[in-house]
Amino acid sequence: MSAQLERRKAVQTDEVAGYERMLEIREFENQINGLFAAGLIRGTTHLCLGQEALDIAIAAELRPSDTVMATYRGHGVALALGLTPESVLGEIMGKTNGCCGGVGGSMHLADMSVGLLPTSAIVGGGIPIAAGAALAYQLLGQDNVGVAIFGDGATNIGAFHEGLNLAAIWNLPAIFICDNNVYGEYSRIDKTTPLEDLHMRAESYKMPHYAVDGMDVAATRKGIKEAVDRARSGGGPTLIEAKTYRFAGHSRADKALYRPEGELEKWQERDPIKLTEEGLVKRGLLDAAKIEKMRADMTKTIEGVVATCQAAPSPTVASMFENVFTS
Amino acid sequence: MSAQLERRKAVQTDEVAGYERMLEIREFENQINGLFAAGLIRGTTHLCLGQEALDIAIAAELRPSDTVMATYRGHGVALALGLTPESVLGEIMGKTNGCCGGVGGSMHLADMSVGLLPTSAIVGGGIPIAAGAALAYQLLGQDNVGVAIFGDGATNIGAFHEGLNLAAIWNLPAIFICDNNVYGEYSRIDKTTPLEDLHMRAESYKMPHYAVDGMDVAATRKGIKEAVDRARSGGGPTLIEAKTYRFAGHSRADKALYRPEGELEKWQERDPIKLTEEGLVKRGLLDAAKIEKMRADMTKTIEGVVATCQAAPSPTVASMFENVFTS
Amino acid sequence: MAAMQFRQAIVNALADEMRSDPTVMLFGEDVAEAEGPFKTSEGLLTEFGPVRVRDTPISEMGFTGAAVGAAILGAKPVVEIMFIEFLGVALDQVVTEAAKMRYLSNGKLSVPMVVRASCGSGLGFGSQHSQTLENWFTATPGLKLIMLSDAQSAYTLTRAAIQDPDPVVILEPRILYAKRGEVDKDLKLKIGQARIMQPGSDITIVSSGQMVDVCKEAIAESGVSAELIDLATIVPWDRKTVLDSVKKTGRLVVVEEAPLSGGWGSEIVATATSALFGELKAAPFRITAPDIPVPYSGPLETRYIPTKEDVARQLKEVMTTGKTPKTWWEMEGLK
Amino acid sequence: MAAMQFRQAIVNALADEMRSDPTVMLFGEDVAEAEGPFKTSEGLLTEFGPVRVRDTPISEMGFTGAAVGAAILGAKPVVEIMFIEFLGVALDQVVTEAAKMRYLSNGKLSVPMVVRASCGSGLGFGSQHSQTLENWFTATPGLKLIMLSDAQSAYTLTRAAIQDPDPVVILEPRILYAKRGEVDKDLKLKIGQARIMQPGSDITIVSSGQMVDVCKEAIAESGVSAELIDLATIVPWDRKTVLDSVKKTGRLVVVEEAPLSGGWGSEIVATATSALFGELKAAPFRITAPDIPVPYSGPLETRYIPTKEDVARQLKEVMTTGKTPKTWWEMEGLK
Ligand SMILES: Cc1ncc(C[n+]2csc(CCOP(=O)(O)OP(=O)(O)O)c2C)c(N)n1
Ligand SMILES: Cc1ncc(C[n+]2csc(CCOP(=O)(O)OP(=O)(O)O)c2C)c(N)n1
Ligand SMILES: [Mg+2]
Ligand SMILES: [Mg+2]
Repeated sequence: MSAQLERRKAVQTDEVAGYERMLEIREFENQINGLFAAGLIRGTTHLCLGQEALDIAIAAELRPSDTVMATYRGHGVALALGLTPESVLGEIMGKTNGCCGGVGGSMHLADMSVGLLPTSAIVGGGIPIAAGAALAYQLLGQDNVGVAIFGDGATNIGAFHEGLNLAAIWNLPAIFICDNNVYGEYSRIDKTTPLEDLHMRAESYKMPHYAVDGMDVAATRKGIKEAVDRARSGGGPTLIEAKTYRFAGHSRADKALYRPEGELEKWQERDPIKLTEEGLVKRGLLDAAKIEKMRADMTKTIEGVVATCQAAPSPTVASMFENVFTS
Repeated sequence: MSAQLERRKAVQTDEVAGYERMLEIREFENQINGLFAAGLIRGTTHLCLGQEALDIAIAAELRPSDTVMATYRGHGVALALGLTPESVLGEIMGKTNGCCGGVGGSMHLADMSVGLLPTSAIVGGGIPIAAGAALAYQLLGQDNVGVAIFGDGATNIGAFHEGLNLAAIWNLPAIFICDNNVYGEYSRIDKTTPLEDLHMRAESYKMPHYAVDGMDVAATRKGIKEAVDRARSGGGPTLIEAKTYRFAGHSRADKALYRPEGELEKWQERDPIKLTEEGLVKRGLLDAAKIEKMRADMTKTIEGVVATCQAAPSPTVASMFENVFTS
Repeated sequence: MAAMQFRQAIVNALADEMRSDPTVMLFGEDVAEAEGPFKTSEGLLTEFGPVRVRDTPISEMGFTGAAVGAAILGAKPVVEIMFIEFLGVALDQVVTEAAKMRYLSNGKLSVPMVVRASCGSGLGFGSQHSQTLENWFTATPGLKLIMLSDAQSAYTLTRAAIQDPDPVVILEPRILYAKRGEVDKDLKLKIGQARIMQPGSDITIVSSGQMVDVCKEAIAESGVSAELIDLATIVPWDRKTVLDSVKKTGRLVVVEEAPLSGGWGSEIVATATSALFGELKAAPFRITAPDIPVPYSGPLETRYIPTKEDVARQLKEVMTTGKTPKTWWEMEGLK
Repeated sequence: MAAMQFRQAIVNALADEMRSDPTVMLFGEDVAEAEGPFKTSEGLLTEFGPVRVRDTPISEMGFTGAAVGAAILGAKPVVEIMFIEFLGVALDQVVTEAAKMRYLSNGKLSVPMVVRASCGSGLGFGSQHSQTLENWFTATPGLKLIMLSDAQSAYTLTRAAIQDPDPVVILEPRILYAKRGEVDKDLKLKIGQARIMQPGSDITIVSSGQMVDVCKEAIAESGVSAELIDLATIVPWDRKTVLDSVKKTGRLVVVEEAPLSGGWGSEIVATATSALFGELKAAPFRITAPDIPVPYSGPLETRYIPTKEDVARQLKEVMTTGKTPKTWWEMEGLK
């Protein structure tokens, strides 16, 4: 079994492994922040700090043969689905060990072996594509599902509307997961959108819809499971709104000074890692010592990954001429 | 006062004139059908037979200084707003006496003196443009309104979603009128759209919305008036769904054989011209003799217009090089 | 060999591919029950059923995007865009998503989708429904672009496009749908291969779409010994066939339906010039439509695209003077 | 004269126009409160208030379309498209609606709107956020297209575009935003007017955007007496300035950031060839990026667009051999 599939299996079968993966994502994103600040990574990046529960829930409830179409804010979901930290960081650093050989970058992570299509840097662009994956499954008689993950801001773009309507009318095995992290870039969602509960927009397509507590792995898993079961059994698509919060700024340079005072702190009280930790401790699956060790190990692991990726070779100039066409 | 403004004033102030205009539209569209069949008009055309009530209601409730962005199915609304039959038919025949000098054609009628922007041949294309007209009014402090007219099928395109959301969040003096004539081309609306009452989609934008009986001039006027009053007084946009029916096929060649048996006949029982006629007779404003004379006169008038337009000159080749840029 | 209408050649290509490959599917507005606004899917719903042949809502972004996803996951979707202009609401999915998917997956996935769209002027559809718009696609590495010109290319290249592992856009000149032509179902014609329609020795004409027939007539009328090439694939175009011909004739004219500015013809002229400068007997040039929207009125639309008379005039002129002929609108002092 | 960053020149142009014309407004994603993702609207919300300076939802089709309507009805809207690729979801409004409105109204209305969009490679934004995409617009009669190259053109042409009665698309090379340059606010530079950046006698270089500075350095490095022209307006382009220069030098090279195929450079080469064939000392040619998506990795992206070293090599080569130089990827046997 490939490293990716093993990593995937872990979060599907073991809650502690799921917790550990959340730590990994957190540590990974923090490292990225530092690497950018140090000028060791170029371009831009969009961190998912605070949204780890959603990523884990998705990875846990889907099969590797299901397809996920995510966005530029994709490090967390890639790691959760099973990509190794090395292949994600390598890609972000533009190295040959990256999941796309370094030609994609932070906004374009992919690994079809665990169902991750190249993430899209176009807001809403992935929504019809996920519906299309579901369409292929319907045509081929496979019981996989096609999943789109997108932000709150993306519910204002035409592709959202068209993708959902199409999935509804064709009864596609698709799941639309709106990661409502309260902001689209620097704009609070209530400034651009007259509706608070974004999942209500599914009413326009007579599609089942609901919100889940996106800070709580179990609650999010439950919501996703319901949709997955419906989709696999021919019941059609679902729109799920995961209520989360973006702990960092929109992208690299953003200090998020536009946030109302106290908002971040309020959400941090429900930090998904803290919540998960508390739950596992309560159930006796973790204790303080284990947690401390896991955290320390993870820091070391990710530091090791950083070192590996820094040492990894850049792609050759010849490689950028490959893979334009199939033939 | 120009001929267009006089014609506009008539439908605004005189119900019998409104009735007469409906007859004009009916007669006009029937003539177009014949001219096409005879090969005297090229290209394509989209008749509004059966939808005359909506066109008249719009013209009656709006001011000439309001802006209307309609579609390729635009003969009726153009005539209702005040364009002369000659300028509309001239355009359809590609003659210099057409409202656009013959370079536009059936799908692109325009006359800003009564508020008609060049109608768009792109489904949904006019929806954000009407919102933009409303935006200009808001900026300039004018109490005009921007109106988009579009079909049932158009509610499935992204521009509908984006245009309505923008109008809602900016509280624009805009009115969105969905002319639900049951079909988008050859597809019954229920085949492409999971929702029956299309106006419910305004819920996604927290926008006021309702349906009106689009076969009934008074009911439609009432619905439009409510929206106009709201828009002019700063209350923001409205989505109105006018329930109508397309008596003819989608376009020139279409015999509409896909319609369920009896559907057309059922709707024809509520032919808007018949309903209006009955109302006016009941109220003593019309009688059988007057009606007969009006119909006969109208047939003659339109026949005269056809003759005029057939005799009108085609544009010179030089004219197609004009008006590409302003300078 | 069988004679059939251009639109029937498309129907045949779709049907033959659907018969031989169960993953091929077709969707678009009114392609199923109504069998296509231009009757290019006649009989397909009946033969292949509603799972493989589907009507869509009016949602070009939605269903073109769905084709991208379906293509990646094992289907071979063909989407019909009724008029090429409608991709203006969905270009993103073709140019920014489909064309880059293979690159962004480091070669791990393919997007075997086909976008078919009617295009072109001549039928009185007005300025929003009469363009060819090749320029929207020509600078998109990862995307192939075909322009059909007759029943034969319709049949052969539609099949080739469906079999192709990469995204392909096919432009179908609307005015040709009813035109009949011979179709040899076994003919080999690949994407990227130009067609020499008529040999000639004195000038190479590169053309495509509905202009190919116009050029044929113009050659007859002019009496010039012109080698007529139907470019067929606009991207990637057949440099070898074109340059070999120009080497032989020493002269090149491109005849295009699109406006002068921004057309693919400039690519041919620029490439041939850079490559064969010393071997040219005259300046390569283009015959195109003027830089104006497509006018509606019959007498204007007829003049809008290059006419056989004007192509013939320019052929004769370049042969006798060696100079680049003026456009008809320059000659008439217009613009 | 004042030195300022390219992005500040844009801020200044917007502010000066908004001061002198109360109908000018600006909207786009995060242009108001956040003062623009690239800080090109710094201070504008504060000075002009929330009616004239607005943040939009993520709805390019919606707000670009709103600009069309607002422009017709008496506003002068400037919309900001954060990355030019995003017009892929809204091209319809620019190309199919705005550009044709004047024609379709028989000259009765104008659409004085401006679409500003950042473009180009060099900053590690990957293949969906690094293109220039001029080709989406170049075959659109009714639309003007500008590519800015420095603070001066940013200031002067942004003002000119806002004052222009027709729709104008302005491409702003993202990599220049922080670059400083002199701005003479009184300089006269019209839309449609090319800029001779450096006189020269032996070869004419036509360039635009971020390639202009690359060409300057390449000229210095090569020692060739090249006349460097910043085309500035891509549509309608300044035929007179370009052709006069080529007449003088007898040689032409176009240096473009876009891939070889489908770029505007072919238009320049084709036009110059057709017009000046007999006066040319060498074949006009293009130096461009290769036909591949923009790669992410630093060392690759750096090679993707023409480098000063490669431009210098090709300048020297054409002067010494008279032949069209090979591309660097041909020389290295790639592709
Ligand atoms: C079509 C399009 N418009 C604009 C952008 C620029 N952009 C990138 S991310 C972003 C905000 C998206 O917000 P949201 O959907 O809430 O997702 P989040 O970033 O919060 O995960 C915007 C506007 C884009 N990438 N694509
Ligand atoms: C973007 C786009 N897609 C498709 C079409 C082709 N088309 C023209 S009219 C039409 C049907 C529209 O139906 P509806 O909105 O109900 O309006 P109606 O024709 O019934 O008035 C279609 C699909 C188009 N013009 N534009
Ligand atoms: Mg968000
Ligand atoms: Mg309809």
